[in-house]
Amino acid sequence: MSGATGVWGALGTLIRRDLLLALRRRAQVLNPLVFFVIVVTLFPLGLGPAPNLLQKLAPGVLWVAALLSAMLSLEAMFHSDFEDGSLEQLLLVPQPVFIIVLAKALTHWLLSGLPLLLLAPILALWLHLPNEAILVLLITLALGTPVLSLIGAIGVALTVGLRRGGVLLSLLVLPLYIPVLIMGAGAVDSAAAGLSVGEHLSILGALLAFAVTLAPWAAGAALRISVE
Amino acid sequence: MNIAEFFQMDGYALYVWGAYGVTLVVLALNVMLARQQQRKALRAILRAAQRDRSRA
Amino acid sequence: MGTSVRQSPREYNPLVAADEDQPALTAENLACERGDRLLFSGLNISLDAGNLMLVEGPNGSGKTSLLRILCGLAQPSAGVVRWRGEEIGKARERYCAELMYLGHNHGVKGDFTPYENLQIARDLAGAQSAVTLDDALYDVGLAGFEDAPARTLSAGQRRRVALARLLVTQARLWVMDEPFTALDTDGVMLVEKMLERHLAQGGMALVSTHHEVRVTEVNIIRLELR
Amino acid sequence: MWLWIHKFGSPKYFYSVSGKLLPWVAGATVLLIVMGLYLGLVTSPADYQQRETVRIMYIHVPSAWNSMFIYLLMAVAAAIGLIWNIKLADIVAAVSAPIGASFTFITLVTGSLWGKPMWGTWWEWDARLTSELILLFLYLGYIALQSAFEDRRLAARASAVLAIVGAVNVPIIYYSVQWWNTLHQPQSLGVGMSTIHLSMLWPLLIMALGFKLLYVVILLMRTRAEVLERERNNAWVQELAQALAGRDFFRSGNEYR
Repeated sequence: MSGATGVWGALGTLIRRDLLLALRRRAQVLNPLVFFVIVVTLFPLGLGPAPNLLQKLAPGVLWVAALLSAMLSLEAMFHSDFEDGSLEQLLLVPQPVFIIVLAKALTHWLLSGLPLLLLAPILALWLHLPNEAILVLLITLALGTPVLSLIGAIGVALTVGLRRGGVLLSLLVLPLYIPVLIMGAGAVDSAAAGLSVGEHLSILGALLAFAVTLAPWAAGAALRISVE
Repeated sequence: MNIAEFFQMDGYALYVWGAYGVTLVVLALNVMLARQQQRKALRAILRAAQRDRSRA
Repeated sequence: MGTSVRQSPREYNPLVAADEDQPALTAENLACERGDRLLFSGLNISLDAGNLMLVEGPNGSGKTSLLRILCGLAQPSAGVVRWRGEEIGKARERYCAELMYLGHNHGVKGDFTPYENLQIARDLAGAQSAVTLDDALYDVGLAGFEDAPARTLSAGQRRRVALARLLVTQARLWVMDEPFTALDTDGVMLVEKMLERHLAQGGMALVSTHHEVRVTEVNIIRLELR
Repeated sequence: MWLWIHKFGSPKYFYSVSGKLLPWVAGATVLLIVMGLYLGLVTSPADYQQRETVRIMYIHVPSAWNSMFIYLLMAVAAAIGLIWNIKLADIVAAVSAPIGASFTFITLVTGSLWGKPMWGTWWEWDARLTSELILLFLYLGYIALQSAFEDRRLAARASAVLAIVGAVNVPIIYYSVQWWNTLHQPQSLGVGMSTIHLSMLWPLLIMALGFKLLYVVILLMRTRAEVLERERNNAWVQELAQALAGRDFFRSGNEYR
């Protein structure tokens, strides 16, 4: 029999594999989400509970917290596979390398981006964000968090072979996150101020399309280098 | 424009000469480090060469 | 630890016959540098169906690097590797479909059971063999351990799960980096028997090892790395 | 063209050519910068609004251009090294990063010094300064990744991927910061000039060319040193050393050959 699974079959297998693995270690999935909630609750404690102050800062706070918690869970994307040698096996699967990266990034998004999406409205209410802004927040997170996973995959693939790659990972990845942060927080900010958000969202969409094309190639090349 | 006025820079001496000073320091540092690395590399291969010559 | 090597070997369907006009795996003046040290250079390799190449040499002589270069996991600093005449860089998917690599670390997920590990390996592999997962696990002596999380198994048993991967897939080329590590005498015999059967069916293997590989009527090519 | 890259790509050929070239480029650099400084500091007029502080422009703007130029050149060299496996390109990319980072740092410091009299604060989240700050992070990330690998070849290839990804993202970062700046500060008090008279343009262009040549000088020196280090057990380096040792290098003290 020739190749047992086509490209999409392999993608499905890889995603199922990683989801199953993650559910076997539920704590690793929950930690970044708890981190997201804690970081957001720090701000009212730090800045005082005044509603209009919190509302003004809410878009930036929510987006920076989302960005940091997405980055927190990046490390796990390739680390365990690198440790036990299964990353080598994955790189010898007869499928294009970017399929592995897409599967890993999608799984990372399902386990960190999506839960952020579900948690964000509650935290937005804590920060007195007006309702129409909460809706825009969800849209921007839906468009933005996959970009965080994809670009993060490049950073992780570059640093997976290094001993203390964690700090280096944030130095490599955060500057590349800045456009997403600006567009995301900017959209929620102008939604709260009642302005139009069409422009922001279209740019976010463009960033997502850009990340989907650039990241798999770059992370794939980086993986083959890190495994050497 | 006499020399004193020149260095005065119309009261903005701190900013103008500060900027030029920092630029000079950083660029001079780059050039010196480059020269030092070049000399170190040359000295290393020379020492190796002299060791071979003495042994040959 | 009940390890029973089955007497009547399970009949494995023969490997797909390949056109035998030129050697399948060839490498021309391969060179490899690690850091500033030149491990080897000007190395030519040619491996054909039915042959076993043993890569021997002291520690640090570049055995592992050579195997990883031949698999495409690492880049040589010079030279080129070809599979069926095509550079492996260009024909990557076709080459990976016919290759199975067993490296130092076994690539077995500790959170999965041997059964699950094998299932994923088979789903992702190029060609699947007719052997069922349970039979493969039985053949490598893991009967009774199919559903225990792999992290609870011993290093030798995890090595056997990796060996079972070779049985459930139809790879023509086996590349094994010191396959006998962590294996008891039964395990060593198991690997030798698997190699014999694989080579008899027109497969080929590239093995780096320090032990003597006792395989009968097999054409062995020895490659000595200083 | 391909033969040229391959020939020039060989470290031995590069070392001898750059040896001859270096004194001339260095001379031209010094000439240009001295001329630029003279024109900028002495003959060109002060600005009616910013008065003397406008003279900072003659180093701030060339540095800013250099910081961007070097990053893109670094990404191109890294890509050449990654795709065609040319060791010299890897060295050029690795060595350019600290130089680029220095120019970015200079841009930031001179920018804040230039802005202080106008803005009254040392740092203003002005679009151009903020982009330069992010560019500095990209440089630091590249240098950190480069030094994190033990094997030089892997370091070169991994940081090449980062340089390419970074270079592709630089325009995106630049426009999103520009966009962010206009969003929050409708009237942006940017550093710099709306109109530049001719008398100010000349020193600016001369200084810009001088800074670019200065980059080339430092690049050639650092690359030559790196080539000597990496090729030290090659025949041509040993011959060079023998030749130099023969002429008692230590007394003559010349190190450009």
